[in-house]
Amino acid sequence: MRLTGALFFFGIGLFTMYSGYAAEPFVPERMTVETKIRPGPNAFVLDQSWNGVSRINVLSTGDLSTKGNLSVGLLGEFTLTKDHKTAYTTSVYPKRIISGPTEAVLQEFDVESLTVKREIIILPKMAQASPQITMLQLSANERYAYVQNATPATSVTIVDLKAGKVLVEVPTPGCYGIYPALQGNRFSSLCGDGSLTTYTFSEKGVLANPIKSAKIFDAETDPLFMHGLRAEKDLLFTSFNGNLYRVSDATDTPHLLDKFAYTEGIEGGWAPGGVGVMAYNPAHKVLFVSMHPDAEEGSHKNAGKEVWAISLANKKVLYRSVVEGATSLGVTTGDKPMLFTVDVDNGVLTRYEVDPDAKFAAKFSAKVESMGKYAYLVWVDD
Amino acid sequence: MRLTGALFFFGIGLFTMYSGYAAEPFVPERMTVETKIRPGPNAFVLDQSWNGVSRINVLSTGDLSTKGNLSVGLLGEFTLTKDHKTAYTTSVYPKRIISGPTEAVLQEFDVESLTVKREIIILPKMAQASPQITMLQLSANERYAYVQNATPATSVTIVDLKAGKVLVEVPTPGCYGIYPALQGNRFSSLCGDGSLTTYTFSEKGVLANPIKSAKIFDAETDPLFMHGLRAEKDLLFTSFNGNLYRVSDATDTPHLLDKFAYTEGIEGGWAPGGVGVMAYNPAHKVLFVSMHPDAEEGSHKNAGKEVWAISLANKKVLYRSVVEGATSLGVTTGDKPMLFTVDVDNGVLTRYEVDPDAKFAAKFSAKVESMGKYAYLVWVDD
Amino acid sequence: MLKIIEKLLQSLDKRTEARMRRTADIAGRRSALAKIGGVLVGSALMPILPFDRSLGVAFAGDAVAETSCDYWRYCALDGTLCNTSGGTLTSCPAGSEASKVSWIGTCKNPTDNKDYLVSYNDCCGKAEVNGGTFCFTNKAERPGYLMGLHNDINWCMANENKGYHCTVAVLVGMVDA
Amino acid sequence: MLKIIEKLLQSLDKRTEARMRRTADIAGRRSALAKIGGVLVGSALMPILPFDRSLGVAFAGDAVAETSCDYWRYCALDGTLCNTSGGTLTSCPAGSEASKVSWIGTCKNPTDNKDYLVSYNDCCGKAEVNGGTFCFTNKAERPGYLMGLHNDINWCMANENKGYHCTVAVLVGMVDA
Repeated sequence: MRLTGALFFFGIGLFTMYSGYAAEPFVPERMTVETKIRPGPNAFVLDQSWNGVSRINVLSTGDLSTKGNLSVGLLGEFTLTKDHKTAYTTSVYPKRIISGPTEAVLQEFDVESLTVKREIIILPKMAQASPQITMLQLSANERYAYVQNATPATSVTIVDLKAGKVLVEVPTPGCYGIYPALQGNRFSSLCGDGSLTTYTFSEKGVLANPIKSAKIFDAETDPLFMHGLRAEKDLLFTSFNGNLYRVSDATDTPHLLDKFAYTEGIEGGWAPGGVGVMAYNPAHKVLFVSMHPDAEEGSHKNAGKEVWAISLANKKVLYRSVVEGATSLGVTTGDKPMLFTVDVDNGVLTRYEVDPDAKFAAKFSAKVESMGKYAYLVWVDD
Repeated sequence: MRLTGALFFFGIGLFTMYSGYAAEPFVPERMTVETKIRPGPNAFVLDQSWNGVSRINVLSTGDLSTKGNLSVGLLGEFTLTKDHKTAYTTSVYPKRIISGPTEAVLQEFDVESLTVKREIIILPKMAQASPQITMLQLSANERYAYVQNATPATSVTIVDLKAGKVLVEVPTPGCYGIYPALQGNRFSSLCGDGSLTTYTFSEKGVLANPIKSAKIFDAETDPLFMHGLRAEKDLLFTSFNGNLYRVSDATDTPHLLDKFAYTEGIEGGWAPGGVGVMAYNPAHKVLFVSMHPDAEEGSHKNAGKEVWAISLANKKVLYRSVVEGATSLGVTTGDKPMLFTVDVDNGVLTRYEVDPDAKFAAKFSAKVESMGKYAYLVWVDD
Repeated sequence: MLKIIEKLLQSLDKRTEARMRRTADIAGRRSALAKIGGVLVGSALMPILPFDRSLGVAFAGDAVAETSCDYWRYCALDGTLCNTSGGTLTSCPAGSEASKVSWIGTCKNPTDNKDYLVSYNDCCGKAEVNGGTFCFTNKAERPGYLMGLHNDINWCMANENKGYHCTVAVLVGMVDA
Repeated sequence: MLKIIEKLLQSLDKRTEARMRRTADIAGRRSALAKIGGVLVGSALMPILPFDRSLGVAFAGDAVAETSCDYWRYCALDGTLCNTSGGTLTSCPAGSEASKVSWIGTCKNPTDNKDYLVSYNDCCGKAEVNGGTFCFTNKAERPGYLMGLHNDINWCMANENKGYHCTVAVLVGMVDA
């Protein structure tokens, strides 16, 4: 055999070669690197690892094809800016991965290019928690990132994204989870005494006195899931038992606005379960909840067998759609909602088309497997 | 409910409490940490990761129960001292796991306690290679560790274990794999030109001129697997085609002693395949080889469907045992050999009893699953 | 029952809050916890309590194996069993270390039909073994606002070496009905 | 065919050996490789060669999908396909970087029945995506003593960011029978 390409190994600048076959010129190909992900809306699936890289896989909501990933450290948490153009992660990089001193890092990513824009070292006491949207949040104006800590005593690190450094640590004893206010340098947290407590800070990092609500829920008899959502100006929480709490954090003292049992009168012992148990579509003011039957003490993390569409306007369950298994939900915000579920038990991301004219029934439309061993949460673009 | 144990929360020194139930005293249990692994011979299974912790799982060869693990960095390689009391690993700890500067570390472990005794930082050019026994070896007197490098140009880092630091880097251009000599500060490496080249160094790190053998094999037509073994004073290699090479490295210039085709006259196109394709039992001078049928160019990593027992004395295949899938082999050295296989495709470790009175037939006796996604190699105690 | 634990945790939180204002140092936190003592501080128990496996023996007639997730002590255990990782029901595998803090379950022993407080301590500083038994039960588990009942977090968090290896289930109290 | 590559690699090795004695620095090695030029130095090609996908188009009639491990170019590819990871047959996914070095396969194109040299470059600096297609083919693959034909190694080894993301298959030469 004679190697036509031999010149190629040594000849720089002489890259067009002719083969003996016909008159077709051989043009060596050139390796490139994509500068942007393919256009179109994305789904972000967080696959968290405790002994290696945590991944945020970025997929097309259109055909569920993979566009790439963000690769971060252990115990990765994730959030997006409102325009979904910038992503933030927190994760830890211990010296010997599973031993040695821990470096906790907030990373800022450009979503379109999937590149790291910068790193900010944060307090190593960052909560080493399973994925929860309430572990990492942004302030109303997106100038600050809020990072949940646990040692196990709880606090929140406020990171000044403009200055690129930690501003202050806010003690939040007995409270957990971060719910940013819609305005100002302020967030609330859910507390074991059944209150919501609001924390305010100045640009200089001076902390105001925390303001605790009256008791809103009972942590023993009707515990709330951490996965609280914003619905218009209010915060929505669901309890393990299927009570929906609507809370206002707009005034100084947070307070309960409304509470109703959406499982009432429905047979089968249904209750919400999973991690990201709710998703909210503001266009229709419809809440989707991941529900499992035969609920009992301890079943609150069971994957959903149905997704219930609940009207916040009339406080009724509109439709119960059967799903294959849903640990967490995500839904687009517009007029024709697409619902997404992830199931951590089998690593499947599933898409459903929601029909507003059919009482918000969710019909299976596509799925993709192998989203990871710990694919806990999903965020979706419109 | 009244909490009898309440005292326990606050009372230090008052830990014996009585329940209302009968007269049986409640004695709180105490958490402890095992100081030693359970006694008895071990199997060491290396599960290598490229984006997190590599593990060496330590199991009882008796019942295949787990005794614990060694957890190291990415691209982990492993070796044992002759007495199997001390283990060494090499692995890398990049700053951001999958990005940033690489720190390559040799770690020394006490096998009985599964604890790290020390770390030695080595050259970051350590080969980022799939598991191979030839990537990390010890010198004859176990004073030095030899670490394979690749940038991709190849070299070997010699680590002085007495001094606890790197002694010298030995360029080994065109050669790969480390085969320590039985005596002296010396090792050989397999070269693409078909030779074995021997490298000698002094305690001070002065390198002698390498000594290259005559051509022993043809890398194009009869390539050798890296997985060379020591058989008495000689080195054994098998080619992809099933030729067994017996090489001497005892004198200054390594040389071929013998070569024979163990597949000759056997139907079915059998050839060796996998990673740790051979294991040797010195008590009987019997070699075990992982074999697959219908071999063709490119099938050399196929898992074995049979393990062949080959007598080195009369150069005959004694027995062909059917196995479930064998990427790598390990065998005890004594009179009644136990054979172990790992199959990287399904993460299974399997044990076979070998009967010397039945031509070294290997009979399945136990297996354990879930040894990892990349369980490549197995080492066994006697 | 939960209320009592809740109050204890609040008390703990208040004390640690006060301390936190003086120092953010982990060692400081550790000694604060040690002074309060008790369930959340596994290692603090070790020098005090004699090793005693009598309860294990007493329940040996139990039909469910200690390596099964259905074993009664594991009613709120999210993790890999240490007794399938080289350790035992109450001991960490060799080469790992006991977590300094833990979460608590309340599980009913089918033998005497009584509720026991179970301290789920993680063993730390190594990755999980391959092939260990992973359990995921959540009886009386609560979100992190009741941190001492929460299991969606790495309880190796207060150790220097935070790698999660496996979880033990240690009986530390008894609930008198 | 293998002999030719072997000789080229030996030549390469001799030159780098000489260089290594002067410096063990990676940047030094990289420029040594760049001077020799060619297949092992993927990134060196990038500023020189215009992007051209005509071969891809010419073979569009090919029955086997480019996302299948059976696609002809993948005859010696041990890795995850970049075109199932956000990239294409010849491009790395956004946010990753091209490996500076690569291994070579020789694969027969069923359309013209000719052998092509395929440079398998890794894309680096990220972990693999979940759900990418993993291929494991080894035609004319050889152990590391013929390093340029070896695929049991991380070809991100010469990059600063060595995390393995995925592998592309770039046609860089043609073998004249």
